[in-house]
Amino acid sequence: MTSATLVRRQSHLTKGKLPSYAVWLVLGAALVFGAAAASLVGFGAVSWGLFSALFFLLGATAVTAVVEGGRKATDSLATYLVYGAFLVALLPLLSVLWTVLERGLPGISYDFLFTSLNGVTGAVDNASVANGTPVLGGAYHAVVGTLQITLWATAISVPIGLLAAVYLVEYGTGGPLTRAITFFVDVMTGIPSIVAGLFAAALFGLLFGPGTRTGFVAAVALSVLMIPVVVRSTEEMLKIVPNELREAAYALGVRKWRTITKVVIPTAISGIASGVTLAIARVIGETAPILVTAGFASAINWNVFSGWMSTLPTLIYYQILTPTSPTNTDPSTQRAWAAALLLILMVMLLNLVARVIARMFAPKTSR
Amino acid sequence: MSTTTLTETRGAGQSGDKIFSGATLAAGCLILAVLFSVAVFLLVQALPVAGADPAEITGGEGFSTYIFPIVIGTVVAAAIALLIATPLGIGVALFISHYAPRRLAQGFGYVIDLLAAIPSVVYGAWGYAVLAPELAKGYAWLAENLGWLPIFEGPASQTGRTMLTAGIVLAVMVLPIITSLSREIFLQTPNLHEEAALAMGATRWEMIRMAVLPFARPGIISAAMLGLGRALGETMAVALVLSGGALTASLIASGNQTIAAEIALNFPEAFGLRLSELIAAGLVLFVITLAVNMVARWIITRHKEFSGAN
Amino acid sequence: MSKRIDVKDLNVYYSKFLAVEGVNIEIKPRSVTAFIGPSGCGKSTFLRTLNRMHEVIPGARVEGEVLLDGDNLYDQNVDPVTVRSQIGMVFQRPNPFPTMSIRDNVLAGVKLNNKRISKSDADNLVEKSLRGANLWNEVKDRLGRPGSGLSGGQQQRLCIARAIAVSPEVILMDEPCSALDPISTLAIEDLINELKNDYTVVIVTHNMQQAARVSDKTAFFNIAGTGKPGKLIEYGETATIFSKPTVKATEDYVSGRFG
Amino acid sequence: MSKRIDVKDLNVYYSKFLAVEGVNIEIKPRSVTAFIGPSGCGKSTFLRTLNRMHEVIPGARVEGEVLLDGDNLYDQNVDPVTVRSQIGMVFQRPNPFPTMSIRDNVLAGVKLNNKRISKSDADNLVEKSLRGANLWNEVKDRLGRPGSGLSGGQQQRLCIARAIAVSPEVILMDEPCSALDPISTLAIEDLINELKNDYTVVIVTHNMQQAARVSDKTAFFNIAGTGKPGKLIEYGETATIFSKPTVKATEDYVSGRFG
Amino acid sequence: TNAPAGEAGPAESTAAAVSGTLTGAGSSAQNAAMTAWQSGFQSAQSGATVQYSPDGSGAGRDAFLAQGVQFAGSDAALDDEEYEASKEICGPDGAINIPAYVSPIAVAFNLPGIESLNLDADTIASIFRGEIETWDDEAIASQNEGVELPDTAVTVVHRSDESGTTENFTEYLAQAAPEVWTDEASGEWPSAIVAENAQGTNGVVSTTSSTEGAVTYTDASAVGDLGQVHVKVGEEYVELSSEAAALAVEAATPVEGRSDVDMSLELERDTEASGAYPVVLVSYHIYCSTYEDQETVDLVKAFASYAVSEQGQQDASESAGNAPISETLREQALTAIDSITVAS
Ligand SMILES: Nc1ncnc2c1ncn2[C@@H]1O[C@H](COP(=O)(O)OP(=O)(O)OP(=O)(O)O)[C@@H](O)[C@H]1O
Ligand SMILES: Nc1ncnc2c1ncn2[C@@H]1O[C@H](COP(=O)(O)OP(=O)(O)OP(=O)(O)O)[C@@H](O)[C@H]1O
Ligand SMILES: [Mg+2]
Ligand SMILES: [Mg+2]
Ligand SMILES: O=P([O-])([O-])[O-]
Repeated sequence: MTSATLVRRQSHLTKGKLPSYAVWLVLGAALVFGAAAASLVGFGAVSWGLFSALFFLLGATAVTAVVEGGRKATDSLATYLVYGAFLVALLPLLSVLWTVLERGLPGISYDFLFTSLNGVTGAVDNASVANGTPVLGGAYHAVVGTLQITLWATAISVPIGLLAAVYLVEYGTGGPLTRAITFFVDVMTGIPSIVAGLFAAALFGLLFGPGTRTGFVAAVALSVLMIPVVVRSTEEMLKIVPNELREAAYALGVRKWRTITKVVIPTAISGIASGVTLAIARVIGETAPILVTAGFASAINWNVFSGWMSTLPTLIYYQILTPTSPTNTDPSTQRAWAAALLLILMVMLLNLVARVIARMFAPKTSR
Repeated sequence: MSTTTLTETRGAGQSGDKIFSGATLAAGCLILAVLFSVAVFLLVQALPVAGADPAEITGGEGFSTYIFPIVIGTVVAAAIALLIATPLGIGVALFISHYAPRRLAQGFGYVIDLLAAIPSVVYGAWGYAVLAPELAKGYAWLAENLGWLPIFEGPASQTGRTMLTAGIVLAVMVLPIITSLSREIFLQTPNLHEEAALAMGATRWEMIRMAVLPFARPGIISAAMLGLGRALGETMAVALVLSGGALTASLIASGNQTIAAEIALNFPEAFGLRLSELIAAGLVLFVITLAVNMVARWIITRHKEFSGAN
Repeated sequence: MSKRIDVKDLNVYYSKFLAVEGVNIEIKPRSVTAFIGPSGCGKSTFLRTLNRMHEVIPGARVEGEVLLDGDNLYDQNVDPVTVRSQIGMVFQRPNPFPTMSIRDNVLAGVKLNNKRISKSDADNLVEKSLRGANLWNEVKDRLGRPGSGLSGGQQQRLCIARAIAVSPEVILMDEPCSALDPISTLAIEDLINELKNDYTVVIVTHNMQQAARVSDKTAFFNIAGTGKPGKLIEYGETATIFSKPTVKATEDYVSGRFG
Repeated sequence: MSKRIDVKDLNVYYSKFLAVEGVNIEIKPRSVTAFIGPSGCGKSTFLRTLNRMHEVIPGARVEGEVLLDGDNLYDQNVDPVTVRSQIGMVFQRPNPFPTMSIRDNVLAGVKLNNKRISKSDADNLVEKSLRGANLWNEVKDRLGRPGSGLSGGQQQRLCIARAIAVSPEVILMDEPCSALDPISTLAIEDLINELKNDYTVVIVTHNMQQAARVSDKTAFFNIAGTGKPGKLIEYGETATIFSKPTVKATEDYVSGRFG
Repeated sequence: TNAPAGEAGPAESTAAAVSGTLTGAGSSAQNAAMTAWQSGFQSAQSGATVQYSPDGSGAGRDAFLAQGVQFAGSDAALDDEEYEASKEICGPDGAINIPAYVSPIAVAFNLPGIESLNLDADTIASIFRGEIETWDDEAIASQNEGVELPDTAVTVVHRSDESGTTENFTEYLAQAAPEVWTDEASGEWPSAIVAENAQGTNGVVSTTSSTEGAVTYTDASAVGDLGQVHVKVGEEYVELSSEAAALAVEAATPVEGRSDVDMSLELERDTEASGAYPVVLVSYHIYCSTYEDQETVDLVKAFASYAVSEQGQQDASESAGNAPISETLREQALTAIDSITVAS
């Protein structure tokens, strides 16, 4: 593209560089050709997008390869792919969020947030459909249950997971015990959630008599699911803390446990927080293990150690699968989506809190 | 200082260390104990299957005939999920750590983390109600034009609720796990090494290949394994999305089933031998997870010297 | 092969903090230029702006021009990658890639442009570069081992070998001999003398004797006080700077050591 | 306050590789000892064994004895933490804590050990240590900023300040002035001279003049060839080592620089 | 051993105030009805709470036999083995099965413009086996003269989860169309028959509603706007209704070998009784014949008799859309409930 019309002396540094508008030209061409190709197979937004993206990738890479050489072409291809990956990842997110918002928003009301489902029967739903009155009954009991159970599960698994990860990274010497723990944590990642639930139910059945179902049993079941996520993500984050820092602390005569708690963990805290948030997000949305461990309640219960509890996912699950009124499923569906929206908001909030906490401890580096 | 010998102070300051390392050890052992009891629980509950008359097992031809198709289904679903989610997740993580404008990167990270905030029931419902019908159109096209490939063999499912759809839903669920862990590790890549690469005239991508990815390799594998665990063990989403059935090669026709979904779908009505079968299926899932993870660990340790941890 | 550098009115900022102010300097091709000055006066900072490496640090930015054979590095259309592949750099803190073997560390830059380098060419290049950095004898038996298991000085020499393996037109070295023993230091100084035949070399050093020995021209940077920007105080023939500098501060600094 | 160190027949291994062999040395209290020798000969490795820091490196181990005032550091019952709190160390590569501010970095030894210290005492300690390391003026206005935003030399001085803040009985310094300008170097040398009044100081240096200027005794290490272990060749009064060493290799090495 | 409560009539036991928590688990089909019973019972008995976890019939029976819950809801009565096991926990008379929830199963389809079709058992079986591929098939057309049948492909939709609905439906097919439906009755759809499927009643209904040409079987209450099949019984085509379902239940015979009061039923799916609709699901409440203490006995009796009472059945029906049980059944049920006593 060293066109002869340039008046200014061409810089050696910019020689053989594509002008910045070139990308837009290729994009335009890709959209046009994409439309053409899409119309061959049946024009639709999806096929148009796919073809355009494909043509753009090929075109832009080829043009870069010709003008700027193979390395730059690889680089720009990687750049497009990375940006593309992000856009592709946004698609399902937007779609899910849209679905949940669209269907859940109408169900969110003061009543929904602050009443339980106690006493709401199919007849109530039938009446509200027949008379066109607002849907009665809410998710308050499930919110309470979700918070309690998740809180307890977190309180159990985060210390255990964190300490175990510390053991693996800082104390483990590669001996049989270390390997056994690593091995079992790996296996734990693949336990189907229902199995974890059955296990916790059986365990508490043995200890406290059959049919012991409380929020705490559910919390234990969820812990079985959470711990491996916490251990593994923490382990990875601890491993990449530079040894330099440990050495610096040791050389000051700092005890190992203080080095770990005051230097190593703070350095890795943002990653650890991410891992913990992930783990919480994973279990807060669990359904199956809750049912077999915490039972199913429609009334508010603040006590995790006795009585049945519901969580938002179980509420959603049952409102969808066995609607309160089989003949008029709309109120149940509406509650389910509203509960889903609520749950997502809760996890978002939690994520935000975790980030704030992480930021408070995080390295004060410029990055 | 008043100490006269090195050993005198030993007892005094060391209790903190002892307690802490004891606590970490205890945590590790507790995990072992829990896992051990889970394993015992599964074994005991699954035991009746071992002695049962093959004709009594679902399908009537013994446990291995019963379990084989759903093992394949499980592996295929998880493989689809990982094949999609791993490259995509690494891409997204790189975008957040190295490509997006710094100001926005945090926000983008948060946005992607939202994917993790969505409960699996909702993914199931979404996959069932929104994604599957959308994909069904594409499946028809695939069956028509690429039908000679066994995996795209027709007739395509009308509802779109197939293995491929389930795999895609799982991929979406696994994505935030891979992204968030990889991102954190990418961000921790030592500046020194990134600078070393850039100073040699590496392009951004070359710098990533030279400094970031090798550094993050063990972490990425771990992230993928965590994702895999989720994909293998996910119950509700698959149960809702997949219109399961007998084993078929085609990913766009209805059929196939995963272990976790099989358990979830049949557990409520199961009792006696059927319950043992389902638990035994859970045990098999254990073994699969184990095998995959062992391979992953092996890959990580093989390169331990070059891990860059020191 | 070698290029000249002209810096015009360069200011460097870390976010709002002005770290280096108003530098004007002309560096001839095929010459060795030494930057000297007290710690924290902005030598590393300034050096980094010569191949746009400061851009890696969040918040760092420049005002002014740096011309490489008349082409401004900071022109809108200039790709920093092009700049850096022509202007190599050795850092103050040795940074070999821990994930690569010693051999791969040396070849890292070469492989970027020449993926299909033959094994024998590669072997030759590895040997030549490591010999140049006076490291060959120490590592020739363990080229396949990770670069991170080396002593501090060995790592530093490995980084020098890596930088010269790609034969850039300009080589920037930030205290290349700080962790080296006298023998290795001498070897590196010989290397610099040799490099000068083909390349433009800029080094930062705290060692006055070294500056006096290897450089053709010397630039003295100083800082008026904490929070103040670093400035180029004096720039001239090395002989002049060390024997009869025009500025009082320079004299104080260079004699402070010898006195 | 200060203690003597006796090393008897010390071998250091990295896994199977014997890095340092058969070292016998006696270091007097209230003295400065300099270790010199070519790069890679095992100075850092040996230095680390004096406060058991090598144990942090996987595979590293020792044979032999190191006595601190007659007590063997490697005795079964000895807690490495006790050792290290009495024997401080400054590393070859500066390693400030990125999670901490400059002030907290200096106080790290105190705070991480959870010792209670009043704010004013802490302020005094910070100022005293930073002044000792000749860094106070440069950072006094930004004590709350992260330690990683400092220049290379500043980081090195920060690490020195951190090490002296805990007033250990013995201070080991691995090339403490490698990244420092002459002025800071002088300041550190002054500091070492001052420390000597109360503490035992061991430094590794590549700078012969520095060794000559600050140390009472000098130990010369050498390595016979690649893959061979490093050995202590000669140990004696600094004046002797630099003027009339008994071993040829020592003479070659120290004169190679001055010649 | 005869506690005074033994003499108390049903009327008294509902009126007398009881207290405590009654825990049950089991059939999800009963969930909607159970919600109504819980709320109805609790409003009459403010001191009592009933909690019910719709884990599924199998899980419910398991929990009941493991003494994890005091009663189970189940889409099938205890089988012989389970009945034997129940003697361990309930005393020599074992457990009592009481049919408390009766709901017809609709065969529903999605063909725009067609509200009902007449089909005999063989044709229904052929459709669900995938042997009839289009709706204008001769077998269908011959029974529905005058109906404009489209050539839409038949898409069979079945339950993907194991379910009482599937069990009752396949039992009907196996008994009423033994030549065509060669599989055994089972809660799981025969794996050899490949078809679309979905989880839960709601799942099959919504899949069917969104797929033209789809056909499914579902609890009648959920059938919504879908077209319904009139099933051939004897010589006539019977439309689904509560009364028709009740007739079919009344025609059932009791299961052998249980205690005298037990009400486990053997439904006659191939009945020719006029007006009976044999595709029906009967779901039971399973109680122990004896409980540890008087308080529990009172509570169980109060709840059990409320559930089968006219009021209870009406409450349930209003919420769940099921068919109230017949007067005959109610009387038997109340007698059975009345026999529950404290363990000696
Ligand atoms: N990343 C950064 N962010 C903010 N300020 C910085 C950063 N790096 C360096 N500085 C500051 O900029 C000034 C110049 O630093 P520079 O590293 O250029 O010094 P130098 O001359 O190389 O010193 P030395 O000889 O110690 O390496 C110093 O005051 C330093 O504290
Ligand atoms: N972690 C390690 N693993 C294996 N070998 C090592 C390790 N660290 C150092 N070595 C080797 O041990 C020998 C001594 O290294 P050491 O760091 O003690 O040298 P040094 O005398 O301090 O050199 P320099 O002056 O360059 O810092 C060298 O050959 C080095 O390659
Ligand atoms: Mg510097
Ligand atoms: Mg060293
Ligand atoms: O009510 P179901 O047993 O069919 O789920």
